[in-house]
Amino acid sequence: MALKEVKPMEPIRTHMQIPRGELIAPGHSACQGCGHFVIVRHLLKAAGPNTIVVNPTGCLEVVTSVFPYTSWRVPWIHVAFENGGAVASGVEAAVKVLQKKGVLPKDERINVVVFAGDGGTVDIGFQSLSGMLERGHKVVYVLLDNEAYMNTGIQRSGSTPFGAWTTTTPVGKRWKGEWRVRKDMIQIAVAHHVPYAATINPAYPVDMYNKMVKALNEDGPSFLHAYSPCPTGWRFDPSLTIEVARLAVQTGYWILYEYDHGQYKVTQPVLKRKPVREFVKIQGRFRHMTEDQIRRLQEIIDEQVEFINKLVGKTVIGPVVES
Amino acid sequence: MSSKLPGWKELPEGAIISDPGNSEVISTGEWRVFKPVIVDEKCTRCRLCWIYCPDDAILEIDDPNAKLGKRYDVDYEHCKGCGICWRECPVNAIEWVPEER
Amino acid sequence: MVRKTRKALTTNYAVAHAAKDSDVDVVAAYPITPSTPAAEKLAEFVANGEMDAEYIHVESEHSAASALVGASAVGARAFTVTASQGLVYMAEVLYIASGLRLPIVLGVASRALSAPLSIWGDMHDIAVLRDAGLIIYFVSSAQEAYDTVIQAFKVAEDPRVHLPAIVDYDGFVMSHVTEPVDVYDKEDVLKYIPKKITWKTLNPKNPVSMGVVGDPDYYYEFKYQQQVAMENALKVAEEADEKFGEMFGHKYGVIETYRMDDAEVAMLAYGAHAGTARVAVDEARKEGIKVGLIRLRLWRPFPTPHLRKALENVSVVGVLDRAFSLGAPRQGPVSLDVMSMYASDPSCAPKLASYTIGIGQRDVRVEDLVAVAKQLKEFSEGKQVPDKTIPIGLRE
Amino acid sequence: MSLVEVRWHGRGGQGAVTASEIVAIAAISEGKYAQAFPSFGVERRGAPVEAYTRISDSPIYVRSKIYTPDIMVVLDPTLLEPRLAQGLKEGGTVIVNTEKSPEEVKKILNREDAKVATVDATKIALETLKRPIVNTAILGAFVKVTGLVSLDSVLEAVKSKVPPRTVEANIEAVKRAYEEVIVP
Repeated sequence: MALKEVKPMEPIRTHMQIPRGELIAPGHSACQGCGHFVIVRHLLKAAGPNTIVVNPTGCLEVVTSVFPYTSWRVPWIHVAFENGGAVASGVEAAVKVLQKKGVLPKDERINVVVFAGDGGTVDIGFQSLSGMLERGHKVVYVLLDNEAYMNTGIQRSGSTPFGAWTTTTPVGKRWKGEWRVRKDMIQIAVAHHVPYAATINPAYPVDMYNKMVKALNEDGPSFLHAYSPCPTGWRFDPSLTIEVARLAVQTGYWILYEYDHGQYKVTQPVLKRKPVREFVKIQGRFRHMTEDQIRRLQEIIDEQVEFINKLVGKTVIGPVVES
Repeated sequence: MSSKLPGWKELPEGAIISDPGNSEVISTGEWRVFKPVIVDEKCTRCRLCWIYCPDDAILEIDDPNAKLGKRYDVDYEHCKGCGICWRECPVNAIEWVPEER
Repeated sequence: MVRKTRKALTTNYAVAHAAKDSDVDVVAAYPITPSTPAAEKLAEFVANGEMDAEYIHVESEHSAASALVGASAVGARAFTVTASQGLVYMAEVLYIASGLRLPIVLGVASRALSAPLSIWGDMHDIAVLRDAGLIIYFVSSAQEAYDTVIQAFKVAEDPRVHLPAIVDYDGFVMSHVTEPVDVYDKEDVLKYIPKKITWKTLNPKNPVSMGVVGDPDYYYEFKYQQQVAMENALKVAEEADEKFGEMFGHKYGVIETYRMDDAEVAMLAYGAHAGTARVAVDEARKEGIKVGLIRLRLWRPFPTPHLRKALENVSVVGVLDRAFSLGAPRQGPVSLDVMSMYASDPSCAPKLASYTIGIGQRDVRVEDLVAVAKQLKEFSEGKQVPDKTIPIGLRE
Repeated sequence: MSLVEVRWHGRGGQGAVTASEIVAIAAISEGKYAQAFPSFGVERRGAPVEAYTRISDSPIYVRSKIYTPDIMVVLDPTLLEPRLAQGLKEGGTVIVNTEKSPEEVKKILNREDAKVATVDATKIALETLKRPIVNTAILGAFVKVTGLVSLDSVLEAVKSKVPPRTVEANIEAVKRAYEEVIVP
């Protein structure tokens, strides 16, 4: 039962091996039940203390760094909203050259990790991310996706899903929440010829941890797209954060898969999918949705499932089965 | 209001904080309306409450006298009372009780 | 004395040479006219192994500045070149670089701002950065540009300062002009600016948090610290120049004066056209006009005491600005500074005539500035100085 | 030597800008002060271009374009017209790439006062470089006519500015023009 904890950057078999040491301290002012911290805690454990974190503007940044307090136990920098990729590029380049010149220890691995939100990644930070991925900097870029601009109070982003209410896609006489289909960031990352890209989800900590380990061990940029439920913005009880995250996987809304040097693999097969209705009904942001809208959302998910099944060459995500 | 705060000469250049993780001195326990209470007898040491806590507020304590050599407790200084641990506990070993102050 | 090698270089190339000889660790650059040849030359140095640096081919100027903030935050000596829209695009990040107190150095080949589109030189771009908390040098020759990049690292990295710095040179009129430049050996340059990380850096051995939130209880104090650092920079810049003179034989001062000893009126110029103004002073003197020249070399911090002293015996000063401060009480940015320099004691102020020259690279000829000198004389004899800028070379 | 100002006239692609730089580089290598710069336009192949060189024994401060040159160099005979020589100082020098005689050029320019030297740089370029890039050839004429810089320092400067595989042909072009230029 008492399995030995692993060292940073080594894979684990069960969640019992996750190291105890916390590299992000409590006392931060994130909302109750914030998904970001379940993710960041474990990814930092996987990376270990020899890690520099770049954190563009967003919830994570604001709630961890109000002077004179910081929650970070690793070196951490925030510069602006739209330049996480560029700042990380500079950090990585500087580490490289200073190690070469002997200013920093030559044989000590220093990880560079970006934690950015969906605004800072899929929208305003998109160009800077693209540059970083394309130039091949050895950086792990983690997108903490809570599907809207939560830091400024729930405005839609390019990652807001079909149907979702936000303050800028309100439910009115003409608009009924978001009506477009979100960007596919994994495919965008893959189009940059990165060696490794994967989706992660805090309800699946071992999968999440091991993908981070893989990403860290890549000799080049890697991209992790983390699903991060937001009780405040999605309008659900904070105790349901992990439940919502799990339902996202069980409905096929969030497919856990990876792209590893040209090979796609679904890491969490779902043989019988739950209908998306079950995911929708526990979140206030979808409360207004009509049957037609829910049907449309189900179609979007079905298309995505088909796309992923095609990528992996077999049916690993199965059909919807009503319970 | 700010008479006790340090003046510009005393503050670090560039607002750079050199005391890593010092936010742990901030108590977020008062955010709670309900609080989790771990019932040790029921606890199977599955560790999921510790895994899923966003606030490092589940303490995993080595204790040779405890079942399997360790036990779990709540850091009430930092627990914000989100209830994830209570909701996720597979054996209902966490009670969810109204906060009394 | 140090070893010098004379080369024929444009100012763009001189600036690139200075970065190489300063052993810059990280360059992140994005091409923009007229600074592009400097970015190309830096790439050539790195490609040939003449410069041991990481060259980041960023996808925008915004990312150039951002990458340099990241690099400098780790402790690298960081450098870039840009101009015009590129500098303005960087502006957001440069404010942050200053707030984070990172000693990045930039070469700026000043160019006009759109619209209409102009690839040609003036100083509307640098004027945007005036209040950003960066040290700003104006240089007037390729040699001075080379020397000043090296000096800028000295000042920026000084623990009393820790601010980013810009070495500004006129697009085309300097950036593309081949001139003689003495370059020095890297070893000698590094004796002047040793590689020593004097600022707080991101290092796992001693984790710091950089770029935190400053709420209303704190923000004010940190901004004030930057202001104090700026004030310190004036003295540090003088010291750096002094020491540079001792080592390399070139000394400039934070302002330079020419024939001011017996001057009754003065022109105040900066950048390339200060050279043309100097020739104009000689020409005007031949016609009996007792005019002198003050060349502003350091714009930020503004060398108020030096300028007050230089101007104490003149009755009129004509400030030759290369940008409009649109809608301001005087329409040139340096004119505004000169005006406010006397706000606490207007009794010792000379009359101020604000001129705009070389906008969008309208050529500035010696005779244009001789005419200015003549006009300044008329002002000194009682003619009313207009409130508005006096545009030189503008068609009615 | 007090300040000497040279204005170069050519077409985009002929190398007027490079020629102006080579003269400056040569002068600087001799310990003189010099400036060289193009007319800062958007240069297009075939379009008329100007470039400028200033040489002096003392530091050069003026930064304007050159309006009253001491010397004009015309790299393309089709540019010859009276307007071109406006501003040329009284008794100034004009060096032209042309088959025409100095006298004929003076007439076209309507400047009897000018000292005109001619050289068929196009022919020399075609024979040495096999391409009508006349800038190095005209430099030979420039050295011979003006004596502002030595042939040796110009040849050294040429080596630093032309592609390595064309060095020999370019040097040949300079030397031939140096010999063949018709000096007034």
